Amino acid sequence: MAKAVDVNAGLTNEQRIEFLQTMIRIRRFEERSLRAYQQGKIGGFLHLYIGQEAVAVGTVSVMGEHDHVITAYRDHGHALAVGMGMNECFAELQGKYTGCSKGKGGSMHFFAPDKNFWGGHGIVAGQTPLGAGIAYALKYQGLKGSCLCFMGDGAVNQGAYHEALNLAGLWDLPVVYIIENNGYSMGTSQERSSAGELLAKRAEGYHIAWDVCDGHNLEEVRQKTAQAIARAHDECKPTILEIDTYRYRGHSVADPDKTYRTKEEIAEYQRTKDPINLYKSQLIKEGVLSEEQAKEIDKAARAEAEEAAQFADQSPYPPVEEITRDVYWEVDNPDHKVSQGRIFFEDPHTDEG
Amino acid sequence: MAKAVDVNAGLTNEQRIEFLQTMIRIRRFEERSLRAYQQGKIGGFLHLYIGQEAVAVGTVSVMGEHDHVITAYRDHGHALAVGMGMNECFAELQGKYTGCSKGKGGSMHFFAPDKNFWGGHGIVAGQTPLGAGIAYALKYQGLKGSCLCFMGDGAVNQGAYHEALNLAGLWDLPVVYIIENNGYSMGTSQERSSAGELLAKRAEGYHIAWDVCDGHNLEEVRQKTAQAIARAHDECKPTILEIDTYRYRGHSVADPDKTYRTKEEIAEYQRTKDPINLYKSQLIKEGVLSEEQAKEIDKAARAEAEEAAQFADQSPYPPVEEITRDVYWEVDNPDHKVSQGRIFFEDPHTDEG
Amino acid sequence: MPEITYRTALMEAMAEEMERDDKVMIMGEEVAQFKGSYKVTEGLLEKFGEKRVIDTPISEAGFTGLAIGAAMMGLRPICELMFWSFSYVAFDQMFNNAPNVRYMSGGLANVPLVIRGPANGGTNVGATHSHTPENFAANTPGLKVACPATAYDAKGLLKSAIRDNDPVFFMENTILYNDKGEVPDEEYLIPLGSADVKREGTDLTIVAHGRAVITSLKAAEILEEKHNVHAEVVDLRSIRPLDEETILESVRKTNRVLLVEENKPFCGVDAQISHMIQENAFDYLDGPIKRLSAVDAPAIYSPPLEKLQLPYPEIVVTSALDALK
Amino acid sequence: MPEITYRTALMEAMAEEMERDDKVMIMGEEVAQFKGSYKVTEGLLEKFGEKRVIDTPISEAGFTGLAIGAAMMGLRPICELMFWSFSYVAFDQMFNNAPNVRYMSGGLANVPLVIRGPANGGTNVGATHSHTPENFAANTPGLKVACPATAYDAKGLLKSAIRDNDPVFFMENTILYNDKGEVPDEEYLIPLGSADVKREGTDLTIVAHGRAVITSLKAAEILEEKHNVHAEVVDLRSIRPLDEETILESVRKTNRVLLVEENKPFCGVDAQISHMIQENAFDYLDGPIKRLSAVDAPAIYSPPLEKLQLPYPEIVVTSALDALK
Ligand SMILES: Cc1ncc(C[n+]2csc(CCOP(=O)(O)OP(=O)(O)O)c2C)c(N)n1
Ligand SMILES: Cc1ncc(C[n+]2csc(CCOP(=O)(O)OP(=O)(O)O)c2C)c(N)n1
Ligand SMILES: [Mg+2]
Ligand SMILES: [Mg+2]
Repeated sequence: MAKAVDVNAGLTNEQRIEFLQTMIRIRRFEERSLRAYQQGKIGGFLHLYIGQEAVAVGTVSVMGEHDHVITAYRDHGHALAVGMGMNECFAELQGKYTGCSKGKGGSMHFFAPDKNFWGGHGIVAGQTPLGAGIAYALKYQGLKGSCLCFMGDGAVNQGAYHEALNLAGLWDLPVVYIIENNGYSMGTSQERSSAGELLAKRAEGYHIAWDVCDGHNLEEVRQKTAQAIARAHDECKPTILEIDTYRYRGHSVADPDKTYRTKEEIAEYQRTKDPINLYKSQLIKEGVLSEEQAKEIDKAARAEAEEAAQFADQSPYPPVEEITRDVYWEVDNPDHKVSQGRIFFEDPHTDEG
Repeated sequence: MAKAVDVNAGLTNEQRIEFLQTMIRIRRFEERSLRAYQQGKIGGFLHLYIGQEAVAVGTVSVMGEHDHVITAYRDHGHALAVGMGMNECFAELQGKYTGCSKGKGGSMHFFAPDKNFWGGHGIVAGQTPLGAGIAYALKYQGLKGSCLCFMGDGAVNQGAYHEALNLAGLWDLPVVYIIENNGYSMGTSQERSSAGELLAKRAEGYHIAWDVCDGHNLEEVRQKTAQAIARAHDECKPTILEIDTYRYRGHSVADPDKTYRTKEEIAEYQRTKDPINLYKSQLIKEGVLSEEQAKEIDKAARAEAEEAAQFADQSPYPPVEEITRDVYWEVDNPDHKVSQGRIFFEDPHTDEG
Repeated sequence: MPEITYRTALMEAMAEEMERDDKVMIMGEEVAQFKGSYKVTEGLLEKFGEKRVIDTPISEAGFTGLAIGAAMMGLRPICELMFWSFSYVAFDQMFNNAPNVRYMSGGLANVPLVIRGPANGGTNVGATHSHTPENFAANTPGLKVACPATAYDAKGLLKSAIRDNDPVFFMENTILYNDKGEVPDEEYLIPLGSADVKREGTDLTIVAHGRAVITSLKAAEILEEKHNVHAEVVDLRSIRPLDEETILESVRKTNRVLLVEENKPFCGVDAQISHMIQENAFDYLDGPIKRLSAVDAPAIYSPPLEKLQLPYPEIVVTSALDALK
Repeated sequence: MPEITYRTALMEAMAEEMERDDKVMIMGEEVAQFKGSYKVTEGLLEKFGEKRVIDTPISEAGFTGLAIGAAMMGLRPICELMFWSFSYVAFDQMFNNAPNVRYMSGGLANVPLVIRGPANGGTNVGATHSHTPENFAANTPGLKVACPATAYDAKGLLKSAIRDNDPVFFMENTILYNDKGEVPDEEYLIPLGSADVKREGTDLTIVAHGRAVITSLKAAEILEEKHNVHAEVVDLRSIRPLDEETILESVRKTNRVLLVEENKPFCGVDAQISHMIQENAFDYLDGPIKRLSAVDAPAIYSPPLEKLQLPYPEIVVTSALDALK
């Protein structure tokens, strides 16, 4: 069995404060984005991560140079955790040209390959074979790395995930499937969607190692993720890590969130399990942080989010020609064009004039 | 746990002889069809079941009125076991109008809904959700029945199977997935295609009961299948039953069968594990059958297969109009036509004259 | 006549058919307790109970395949897809098993199945969620496809689809769900395969389906008001079967054609309609058949750009004038 | 020039590109130890080893999706599908992820991927195994599609496809694998998007792709010998990008058109070609564009009937004469 040293033992105060800060930044970013949505500035879906922050921050904080991330549509937390800026993220939400994906992907499709972040993917479990492929490429190139592939509890019942698991188990791929189990897929509780109990335990059918983890506890998330990454690095083997967590908001902002859980259930989680409160209290109790500092962090995060919202507002939309850019590599790189003929088959905008 | 009585205890001699006879009939049918293939009378694929006969005969022999069958493309054994005639089957192989599917389905697509036999399906694991659906319909209608859904060892790595398993486990569907594990999917051994060891054990991830079974032993196949059917009838619950078996011939007749296993391996199975020889010897040893009778049965099976081959030869091909029949129910039932407009978009045969 | 929404019309069609035939049931993600992601199935769980209104896991291949098996056994399932884009994860079940079982069995097994849900872009949900595969379905013999544009058509067509003994792929549009239209109290059916002339005209035939019909009707008004052009708008309603005669009749009258659809252009439904018209009414055409489709790129997220990617009234007008040149 | 088979031409294209770039690797069912179900990859395992020639489980969604992820990271995978029909179980990965990742990331991620294998009917493998989804691929912006008809084209196009930085769907034909043709010893590339006039003529343009090209060439001979009709045969070679100019040039010369393809007619590639021609060469057409496709029904098993379901030389001749009326 792969063993990771205690990754929390040597942490400096600064590091621990930074984890808290990142969680708070994520939450303030999302709260601000919710407002922008309500103001009609964001189209389509907006899936908030509020309540789940310790998962993204904890997992990403133990990544090294050759460790990569891919996730589903609930991707803002991971994006900020890997170091993407609030500006490019907020602008993306509003479909602005300054967005990380030039406004073409929206909330569900943040990307930052330069930060080893391979997106935001909207089709449930559609990213799970891609995650195996990222791990495959690392192994092929002889790199000691891993891919953290995030997914929801509802995603485990898609065929693509099963196929990916078998490939990961069969070929010893350094991929870590992280099931962020927030108890619900839209309005369907885990019991109503998945046979069996522990979702991670399905790993046994593929001879894959697995573990479960309290997702409200940032340092536990770090430790269990580090173990999985060590297994990937040292033994080149996959892991399924099921992390219990909870989302406070509806599935997406449009979800009235009334049919499938009680207000009391949500309140109870907020009161007793909030990952930010828990970690903040711990740091204060351990004397790492003062109440005053905590307030400063929060204030700065709010200001940063507000600034990002302004940035998004003031940014331009992409020019209309962008509709047909980024479809084909060679169209965007005409100097390297290798094919001939017609690539696009209709463009009413060119007819317009 | 569902318990089935010993289904072999009360068997009459006639019944036991009939099982043997059905296995022999299947084998002679297939040997004869191989000849027809070599003579160029059969197109496409021909996947022979030779060596696996005890699985189809054993499982089907314990079916009752509301028990149904669906299987993959290696379907001749199941077809004859459920009571389809050699004539309609042989004619189907040759694409004749007298075939069970009018020559439209071929070897991979035998059908006999009147015998609770829902086909023959060519896409690996494509039938596995359908099998869950048959079971679903039985349950919906309040019938005490089951669906035996057959599949190969290679099929377990398709996404559709995984999704079907979760539905079966979640909704308590009376379906029995029977994995006919003949060790290979085409040229790929189980170890090279499936992570994990016992394929049936993946059932645990879905809280589904499972068992393994020696597929060379007809009466064991009967007993284990009866247990699974009892679980379906009495508890309305699914089972995965992995039956070890072996095919002597290549994957399909066109497979040269040289790259992935040794001649010795095949010979060893034929010598020590042949389901027909084993059962014949047992019946002779137990005084149920004489050598003489066994020879008679074999002779009759050969003659029946030969006759079926003749029948197929002498049967006509479908008329050309059949190409556009059986596509839409209402086209074939013009008195009940409910829609208007054009259904078929081009028919060069009508343009021809 | 009472006015109800497109959404309610669909719900009523299902409720009436479930009332009429207890073999009809509906399954899909969030169709029961959540009342449907777009609330189309609201009220059905209360009326028909858990046995007939079933929430599924996120397993489109699993539950559509299950429905095919159940249909072979005589049930008449309606599957709701949250988006038609998710047919892609169930493609083999839907586009291989559903259309071929009848054929390969020589007519021994049938698949009386409806799969329905929204198929549209225009709601800023991005490239992977905005597919409109009516052309893929229509390319596949064994399948039928309907794309209603109004509440009246939605109800009448869906009732026909549920009674049909073949698999019918029923494609709705989230942008239309709130649109109101007159729907009679009495029962009615609209047969698949009957196009509807939604507006009469003499100068130009505009053929469309789904929301493109509504866009085209708006364009026809502008054409009349601003350009004195009298456009006839033919709503296909179903793509397969296809009412070729109504299209051709209109073309023989107007001699000019614009085809409008929200799908991507290459091999879209309108490519086929174009070929059909020129083959059958070659001598009636005074100029080339023109088409207007979505701009040929993945659906862009950016809201103001996505609006321009899909046909909108003003560009339909421009294209119509072009077709009249 | 040496004559080699279409199969060997494909193998050589892969071998040469694997030699050239160690990021190129191939995965699929039975491609390594079994040498490919149709022996197209014969010899590659021996030459390049297990790391670069990989047998997969029967998990098309899994391994094509894995290849997309690997391609995003800079590998250049070639996936073999045993049949293109099996793209249906991998549809979401192939038709949703592969084409859209570049777009949704605003150009930050690329998918240099080739998926290849046979897409054809005519070998009596039945309805579920005979799909030819080049129209589905061409309908999908972000994808490219090629369908070579000869050994020469197969090699030159596949080499271009492997070097292409976008996903290319490469559709072969089991019936052509044994066909021999001249292929030079020296390296050459055929760019995607360049059609090839395989036979010159003056009376009629026949446009085809894949095996329909071979059928059309045979028909052209009969037309010349028996009917004194000089048909020009244009081989599209790739569907997207499409060489519209070569098609139109031919049509402007002959003024008569027959489009031949082995796919089902409704929304097939030729529906699009038909529209494109009439839109761009309306005044050059002396009669309606005619099409000949597979008879619009699932592929029938019965061998003599399946022959009649697909275009064969005599019926191409009949259709050509019809197009000349
Ligand atoms: C294949 C597919 N089916 C359905 C959907 C619609 N959908 C989006 S998110 C979602 C629920 C997913 O729940 P879960 O996996 O638990 O993730 P969470 O939203 O809780 O993060 C559904 C059904 C989809 N995007 N893709
Ligand atoms: C989705 C899909 N992929 C590939 C194939 C081609 N194929 C047909 S049978 C087969 C092997 C199946 O092996 P197994 O499930 O063990 O069954 P067996 O042939 O041993 O009975 C393959 C790869 C197919 N028919 N469907
Ligand atoms: Mg969840
Ligand atoms: Mg096998």
